[in-house]
Amino acid sequence: MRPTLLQDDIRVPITSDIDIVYARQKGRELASQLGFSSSELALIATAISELARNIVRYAGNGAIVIKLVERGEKRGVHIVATDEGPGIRNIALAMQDGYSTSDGLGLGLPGVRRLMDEFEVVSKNGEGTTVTIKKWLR
Amino acid sequence: MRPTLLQDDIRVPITSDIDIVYARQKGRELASQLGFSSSELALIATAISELARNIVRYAGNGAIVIKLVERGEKRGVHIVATDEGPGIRNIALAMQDGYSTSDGLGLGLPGVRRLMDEFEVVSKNGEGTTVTIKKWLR
Amino acid sequence: MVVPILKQGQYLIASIQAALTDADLLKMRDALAEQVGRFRSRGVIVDVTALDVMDSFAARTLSDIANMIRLRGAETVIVGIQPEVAFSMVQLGLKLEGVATALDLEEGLDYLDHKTRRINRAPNPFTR
Amino acid sequence: MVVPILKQGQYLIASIQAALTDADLLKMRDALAEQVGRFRSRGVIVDVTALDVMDSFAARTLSDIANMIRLRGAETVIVGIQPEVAFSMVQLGLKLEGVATALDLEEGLDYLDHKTRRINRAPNPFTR
Ligand SMILES: Nc1ncnc2c1ncn2[C@@H]1O[C@H](COP(=O)(O)OP(=O)(O)O)[C@@H](O)[C@H]1O
Ligand SMILES: Nc1ncnc2c1ncn2[C@@H]1O[C@H](COP(=O)(O)OP(=O)(O)O)[C@@H](O)[C@H]1O
Repeated sequence: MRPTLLQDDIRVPITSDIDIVYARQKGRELASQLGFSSSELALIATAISELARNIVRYAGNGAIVIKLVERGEKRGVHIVATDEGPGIRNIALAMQDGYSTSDGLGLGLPGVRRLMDEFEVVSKNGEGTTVTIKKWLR
Repeated sequence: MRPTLLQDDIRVPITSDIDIVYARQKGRELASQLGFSSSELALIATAISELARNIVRYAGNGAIVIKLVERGEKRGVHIVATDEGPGIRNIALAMQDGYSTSDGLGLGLPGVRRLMDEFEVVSKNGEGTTVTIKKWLR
Repeated sequence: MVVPILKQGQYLIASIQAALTDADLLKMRDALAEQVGRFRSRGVIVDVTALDVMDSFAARTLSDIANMIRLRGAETVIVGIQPEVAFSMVQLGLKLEGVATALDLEEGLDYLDHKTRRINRAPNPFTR
Repeated sequence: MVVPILKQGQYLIASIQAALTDADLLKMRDALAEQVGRFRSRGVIVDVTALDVMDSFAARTLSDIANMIRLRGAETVIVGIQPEVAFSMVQLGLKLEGVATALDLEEGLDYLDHKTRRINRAPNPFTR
């Protein structure tokens, strides 16, 4: 079942570290309209922060798109982080705690998966990376 | 895009522990001409020190070559540590924090990767090791 | 946005704002490492009460700060991690290992007083 | 280049130079371990203010020194780690865990005075 859109989505271009802060604030703002708890809003903002930083660090630039969606009874927030950077060479490795090709902690991708209800990463060498995450209202 | 050379490179032969000190001083000197901050110069000197020591300890002798380079808009320092020693048997292991075949702390290679912007190691059993590192001016 | 660093007696207090960029955090790190020397501070408090998100970069930078400050001979304590921020950190897998934490500024000051007292004060037990 | 070791009262003070080879560092280590016994020193200060780079070998040797000196019954404190050196160390992953640090010589002396007082001096507070 495809989720239906509840209202206009927000698209935040990500090119520098200021955009990381802006994107997570926007995500929090939008998600709070659905009535997420403050703990859940913190999880969502943290996930956006990690994905946005990966764009800046590994791809240089890209975008974060945030939508409120509905699927059957469920309502939730749907976030897509996308870039046309170098892609993730080895996704299985990248999803492991502690794996980093830079000097990061390597907790971003596996951590974001833990934070959210749904997580999907699509990446092609030389063509970019798209990470899609969702959190449903309980 | 291949980086272009900004000026003559410096080649420091590494055969004993005095050369470790000399190489890192030379690296600092050269890099400071590009206008790196004192923190960045310390990072660069530390990285050279680690790689030079690995040459002395594991290969007996080799060389450190230091260049200033330009790639597109970016300028930086480019360092190659090379030897014809026994090679690194298992690079994946050698890149792990704490792994050492001697009584070292095993922080040299993974630490140098953290210190620099780019890091590459090529090693062949019985033929030697080449570590190439770069730091770009911000 | 620059993080204000307050000198209070033997301590430095840095109060992080909500909308802090990575670059601001790194500037704070370097300023603290430098000022600990300039003011001969015995302790550093980083107050994150206002911080909306502690992601892996922030956590990593805070633990770098604590390690750098210790190498400079002083103690660091992170105060004010909010419950929902703590929850996110745990889910993400962040542990701030080896970094002291306290509930709030007051507890942080207590911690530093205790931690640095040994070394600094009251050479004569009768004056205490 | 040999590291000069100064005897000051109950303490030994070793001042490391910028261009120190691994061999010099090891010589310093052995000299300190020996002189602590010869002079019955209570404490050792290793001043690294002038050191340009603290790499994994230097860090490891300093922590070896602290451990050796402890086994000889005295205390060690490393003083003068500069901000940019502290930064490199943290990035490299060096923590000098279990080794005492202080801002500079003065703070290092304070630390030793305090640390060794308990154990060594003035068993009777009224004689102080
Ligand atoms: N958008 C991206 N583009 C290219 N590579 C990426 C991207 N995001 C993550 N990666 C790769 O996946 C690895 C793991 O990412 P992550 O778990 O977020 O940890 P960290 O960013 O701390 O390294 C990164 O080191 C990087 O190699
Ligand atoms: N130039 C080299 N030649 C051969 N082996 C090397 C070289 N450099 C590193 N190694 C191997 O890689 C391991 C890890 O190196 P490093 O991370 O620098 O730690 P350490 O030197 O403390 O052991 C070494 O123990 C050694 O086995």
